[in-house]
Amino acid sequence: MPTVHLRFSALPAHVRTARLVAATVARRSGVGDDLLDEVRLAVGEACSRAVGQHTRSGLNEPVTMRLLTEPGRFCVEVADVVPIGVPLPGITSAADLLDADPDDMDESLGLALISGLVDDVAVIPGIDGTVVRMTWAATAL
Amino acid sequence: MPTVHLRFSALPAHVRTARLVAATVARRSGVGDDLLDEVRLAVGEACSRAVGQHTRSGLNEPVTMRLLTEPGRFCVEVADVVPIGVPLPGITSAADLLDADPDDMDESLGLALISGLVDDVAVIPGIDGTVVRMTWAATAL
Amino acid sequence: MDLSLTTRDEGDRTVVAVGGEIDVYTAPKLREQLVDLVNAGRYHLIVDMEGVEFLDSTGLGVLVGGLKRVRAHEGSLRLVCTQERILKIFRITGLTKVFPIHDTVSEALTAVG
Amino acid sequence: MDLSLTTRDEGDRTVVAVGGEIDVYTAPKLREQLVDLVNAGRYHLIVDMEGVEFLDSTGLGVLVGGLKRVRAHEGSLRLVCTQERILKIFRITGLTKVFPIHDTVSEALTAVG
Ligand SMILES: Nc1ncnc2c1ncn2[C@@H]1O[C@H](COP(=O)(O)OP(=O)(O)O)[C@@H](O)[C@H]1O
Ligand SMILES: Nc1ncnc2c1ncn2[C@@H]1O[C@H](COP(=O)(O)OP(=O)(O)O)[C@@H](O)[C@H]1O
Repeated sequence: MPTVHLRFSALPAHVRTARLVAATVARRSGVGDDLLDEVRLAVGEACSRAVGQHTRSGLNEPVTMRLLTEPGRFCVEVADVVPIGVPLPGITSAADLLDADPDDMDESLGLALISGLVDDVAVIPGIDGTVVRMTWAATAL
Repeated sequence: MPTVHLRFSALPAHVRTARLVAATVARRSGVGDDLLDEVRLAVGEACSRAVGQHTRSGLNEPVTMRLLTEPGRFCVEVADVVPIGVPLPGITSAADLLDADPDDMDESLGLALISGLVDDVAVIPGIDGTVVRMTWAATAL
Repeated sequence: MDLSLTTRDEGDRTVVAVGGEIDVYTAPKLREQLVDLVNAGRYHLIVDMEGVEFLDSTGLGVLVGGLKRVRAHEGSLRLVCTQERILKIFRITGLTKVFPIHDTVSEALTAVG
Repeated sequence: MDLSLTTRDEGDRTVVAVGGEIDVYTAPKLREQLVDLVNAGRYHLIVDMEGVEFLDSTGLGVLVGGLKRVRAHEGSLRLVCTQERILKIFRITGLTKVFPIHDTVSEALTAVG
């Protein structure tokens, strides 16, 4: 199974690297050009979210991104290691956003973007961290 | 310590990804523009070598690249997991090259390039694989 | 690509032209710019997004933060954007309801309300 | 960037113009091209490297392999290259002693020996 794993310290600069790697491997895995912007954005959001979780929890451990190229699909998993996860902010409207704490707002906007952009997405909370899994169709090259 | 790890299946396409990641992080770590071509080439060689070792040994495990950004320097380690390592070919002249087995020739050319390009390089064989470690000067950004 | 920021005053309004990538890495620079403007008494901001190549949630968050700041002074924050892929990001997050979005800077300069 | 290959015959010589990156990923395409030419009876090859942006040891290996093949038919393999960063790679590996390297294609076309 052709696979790429990237682990990086929880720093914003590395989110750019993760985006670049995901888009490059996606393209090479046969994800359509029209979807690459979406991959770049969604992967960036998932990674920013994980970096934010680590930073807010004061964790030094790295964030992990796994890219799986399978026949017909390209799958990205971004995992943080924050045990329970900072609870999801209860932001449900634009008006709430304006009142929210900035970190909560970023987290809420990030998840809104991921779920609005990606058809096949799952946020899987676990006792050892949360995994965001996103899958795109890919024609075999 | 800001760090990026990349693990990838032993496929030539992923060597390109590794090159791209190393050059991106090197630039962001303050490695001079005049050295980036060298980083790209040397890291590609170290990764191609590791991919070749895994392929020749029939190993399915991934190759690992670690990037360490430290004050004043940028360090790249590329590790294979081939227990003893395919012994170094005894190629010492251009004439030998023309007689050599193609795999031996590639390995020999790759190591010649790494050692010719990079001032600070070490090839560290171990019972669980070989690590190629290369270090470049980096001005803090 | 990195972020580029250019500001110019037009009467009581200030146009901030943004170029490049507004993401988790560069958004702090944009935040700083907006905070500086508000601290300097500029409460009517127009952010020209036509040169933006990439925008993520952190960038959106900075724009919302800017809006909060100018509103505290009865100000306004208008966006100029015609790029479909950027507009899509505002639509998905419901922010088209929060920001007035204009097709051109001159439209934004003359807009009221 | 991917590899681009363009070939043209000039008398008994064939010029292969290479563009882009010759690396572990694309080198097999170049190898295939050289093998095809030799199988088609073209034994005097000129590889024009002026459009090459990246060259690694796998690419070098393919060129050496091509040289072995044409030599088996008393042929020749000449390179055209003036890019310092590419020439450096041939120098470091001692291959400047193995390949005749020319400044222009026309020089390579008229070279003897
Ligand atoms: N990690 C990365 N993620 C995405 N793009 C990158 C990355 N690194 C470099 N790039 C690309 O390289 C160019 C400049 O990147 P950037 O790191 O912003 O450079 P600078 O700091 O010199 O402005 C852009 O085209 C950008 O897309
Ligand atoms: N993994 C990578 N390593 C290095 N460069 C890459 C990588 N992926 C993409 N690029 C850059 O993207 C461009 C095209 O890359 P490539 O994968 O060869 O594209 P294509 O297959 O469309 O020719 C080039 O500018 C190249 O430098």
